[in-house]
Amino acid sequence: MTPAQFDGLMPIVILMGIAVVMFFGGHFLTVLLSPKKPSHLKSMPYECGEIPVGSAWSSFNIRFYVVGLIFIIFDVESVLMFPVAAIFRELVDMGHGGYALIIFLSFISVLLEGIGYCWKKGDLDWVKSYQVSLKNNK
Amino acid sequence: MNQTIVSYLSQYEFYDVLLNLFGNNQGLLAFAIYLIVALVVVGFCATVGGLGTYAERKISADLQARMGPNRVGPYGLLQFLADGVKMLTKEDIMPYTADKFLFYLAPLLALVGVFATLAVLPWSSGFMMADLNVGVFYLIAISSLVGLAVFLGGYASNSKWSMLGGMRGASQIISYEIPVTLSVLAITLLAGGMSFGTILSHQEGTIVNWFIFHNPFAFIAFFVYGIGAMAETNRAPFDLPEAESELVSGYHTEYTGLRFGFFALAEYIEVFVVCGVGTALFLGGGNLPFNISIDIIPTQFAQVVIFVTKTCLLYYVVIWARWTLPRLRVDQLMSVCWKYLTPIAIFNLVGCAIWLVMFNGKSLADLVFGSH
Amino acid sequence: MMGLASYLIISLILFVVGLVIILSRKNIVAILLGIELVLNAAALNFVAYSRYVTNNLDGHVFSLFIIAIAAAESAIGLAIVIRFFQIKETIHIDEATQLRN
Amino acid sequence: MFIELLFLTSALLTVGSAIGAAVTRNIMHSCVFLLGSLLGIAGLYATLGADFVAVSQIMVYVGGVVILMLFAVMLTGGKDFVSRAQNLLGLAPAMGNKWTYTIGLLTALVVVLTNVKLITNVVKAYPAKVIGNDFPSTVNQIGHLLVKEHVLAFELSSVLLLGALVGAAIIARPRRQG
Repeated sequence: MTPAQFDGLMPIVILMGIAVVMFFGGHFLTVLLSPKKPSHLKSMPYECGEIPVGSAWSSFNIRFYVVGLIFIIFDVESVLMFPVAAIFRELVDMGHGGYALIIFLSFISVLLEGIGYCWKKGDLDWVKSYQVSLKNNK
Repeated sequence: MNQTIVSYLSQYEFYDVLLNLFGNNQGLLAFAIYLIVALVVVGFCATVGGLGTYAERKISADLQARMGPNRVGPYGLLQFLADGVKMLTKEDIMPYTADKFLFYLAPLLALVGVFATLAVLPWSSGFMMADLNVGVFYLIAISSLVGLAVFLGGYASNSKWSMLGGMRGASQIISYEIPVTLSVLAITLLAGGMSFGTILSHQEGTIVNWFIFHNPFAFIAFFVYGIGAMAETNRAPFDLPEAESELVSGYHTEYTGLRFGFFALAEYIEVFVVCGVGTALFLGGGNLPFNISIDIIPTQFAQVVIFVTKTCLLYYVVIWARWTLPRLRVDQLMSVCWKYLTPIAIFNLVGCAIWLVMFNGKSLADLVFGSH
Repeated sequence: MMGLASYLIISLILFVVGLVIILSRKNIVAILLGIELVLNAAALNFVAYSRYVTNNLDGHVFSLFIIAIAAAESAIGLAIVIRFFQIKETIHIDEATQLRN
Repeated sequence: MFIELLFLTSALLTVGSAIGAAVTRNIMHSCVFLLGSLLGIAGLYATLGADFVAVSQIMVYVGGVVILMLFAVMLTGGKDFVSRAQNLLGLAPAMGNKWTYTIGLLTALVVVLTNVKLITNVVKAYPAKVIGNDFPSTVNQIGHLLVKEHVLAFELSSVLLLGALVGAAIIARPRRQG
């Protein structure tokens, strides 16, 4: 990047600095202004009044992971597609529109097939994924 | 081509006066201007975030035919300042079983994630702070930090409610990021570039050149973006992670005092940023629907005013949707995203690509009116 | 100070720290974490060389593909870890000794 | 001048949180430290002028991989993730006895010596040019490269992602306790 363009990064760093300064300044103010009367009862996690039993960090159902998995695959897909999409119009004006379209559609259709597979196998639905997958995996 | 505020101001003569004031060190002057503009933008967005809470209560009040807050200040306008002071003076409680380091870090991540997006928001063609040529893509990437902050906030406070809320909130935010990214991809196709400068410059002229009317697929992409953006900021019918009735306000149950204030501030500013991106991408932020030459007030300030009014209109729609639509269950939430929004978003993307190739880049209006 | 050597030194440190994490941790997820660090060190080298030595952008394309493959790899690795936990109730690396469960 | 500052902070952030990820015993903290070092590496990419790679690094790693790891830690028994292995002078969790460490030190010495020799050649060959060849905008050039020279890799990566998606979906599908 030309030196002038490096200055494009300056606002980002400044804004992040402002966020950090605001965060610690706010905490400094709360330490000054707010009352401090720690009591064991007050610092118990909220359980609608009962005494909390066991730790909350018990393991969870699997479907949270499947959502994250599908997200990351589509995330990487959109990362790879952004440069091609950015120059798509330029290619169309240069006359290679058909060529670019073939590349673009083949890239998307391969992944569309992936989501179709997950849909049919019942990975996308949230609750019934267990029963459906039992039926499919008989 | 990249028109940032520094390069915009450098056309004026007071810039050179400033330059030799700073011992003509170009970088230092740019730093000073950026610092001032950043403080102005952050102050403006914080007040808009605060007014958002006020507007929300006022609008929900008159939707339910009751009076919103009107005690503090004229018509209750200073209500958000009162909330701010209240946040400051509340005791800062941390559950003893919590994970201290992450409990402390989560609001900071949310704040940094949201403030970093302000750098790229296109207030007007001249007043953009950083016209990166990866503009829109950078905005989506940085706002995924908030999803992480939601998860860490939920995990760190070690209570079952906030843990569940954190997991659900993070999975909702990351799964609704896909339709938003795909519809933004459709717009980058049309604009032929990712920087807000090119996107805005392609939408000059009358209302017909806006991307929302460019072709039917872009029209649908606007609504997909709207729904995805509402879900990504945990608003409206998708606010299950912090649903009062079910998860006792989800991931920030255990946060009290100013930490909760930071989470709420980050959320409201993110709604404003998302509405601003919606206007910039689809509704030609800063460009008037009809091209009359306004030379009474300098065009830059007029564009900023137009951009802010359009964003507030979208903000009003978001608040309006909150108090009219029922809340979605978790499985409905996920199936809406994966079974309806993502396929439609991919259909729009493919449609835009085919439309561009078939009519080599001409919008619906050009075909109908046959101009350029 | 921002020459090619400083980037090489940073990626060397990242590589060594990633290796230490892989070797010294018992939790499989931590080992995957070490693998991420090693992959990032390699991607950083590509971009550094494309900046200071060659002047085309092949280094950038390479590191893009490294990021893509690392994401796919960590997705699969974490799926295996979760299956392993469902079978063996623990994700301690020393339990992973048999090829069949 | 601003660039040196950005380079210093992101380098410190990268190396510091990478070492933090190695040292902390709580797996969640080491995931968050990994997040810090990935953000630092994105900053390093920015100072190298690779703006698109920096943003895609943030998008894929920070928005995807780290969240996936946190989910995986939660799904695999969030209970026992403070690793109780005996640790090396209270710092990194240890593995093996003193012999492994002596051999490890020897190999580390050999590796570092060869690397230093390599780097000295590189330093002499390419002195630290302040701003060498700068690319106006990397996104369009990356796009052209992806469409022209690296088309095959572009298409194959979609097949690879499909394989990863289907494979991980099959593995992670809830089945009867097999």
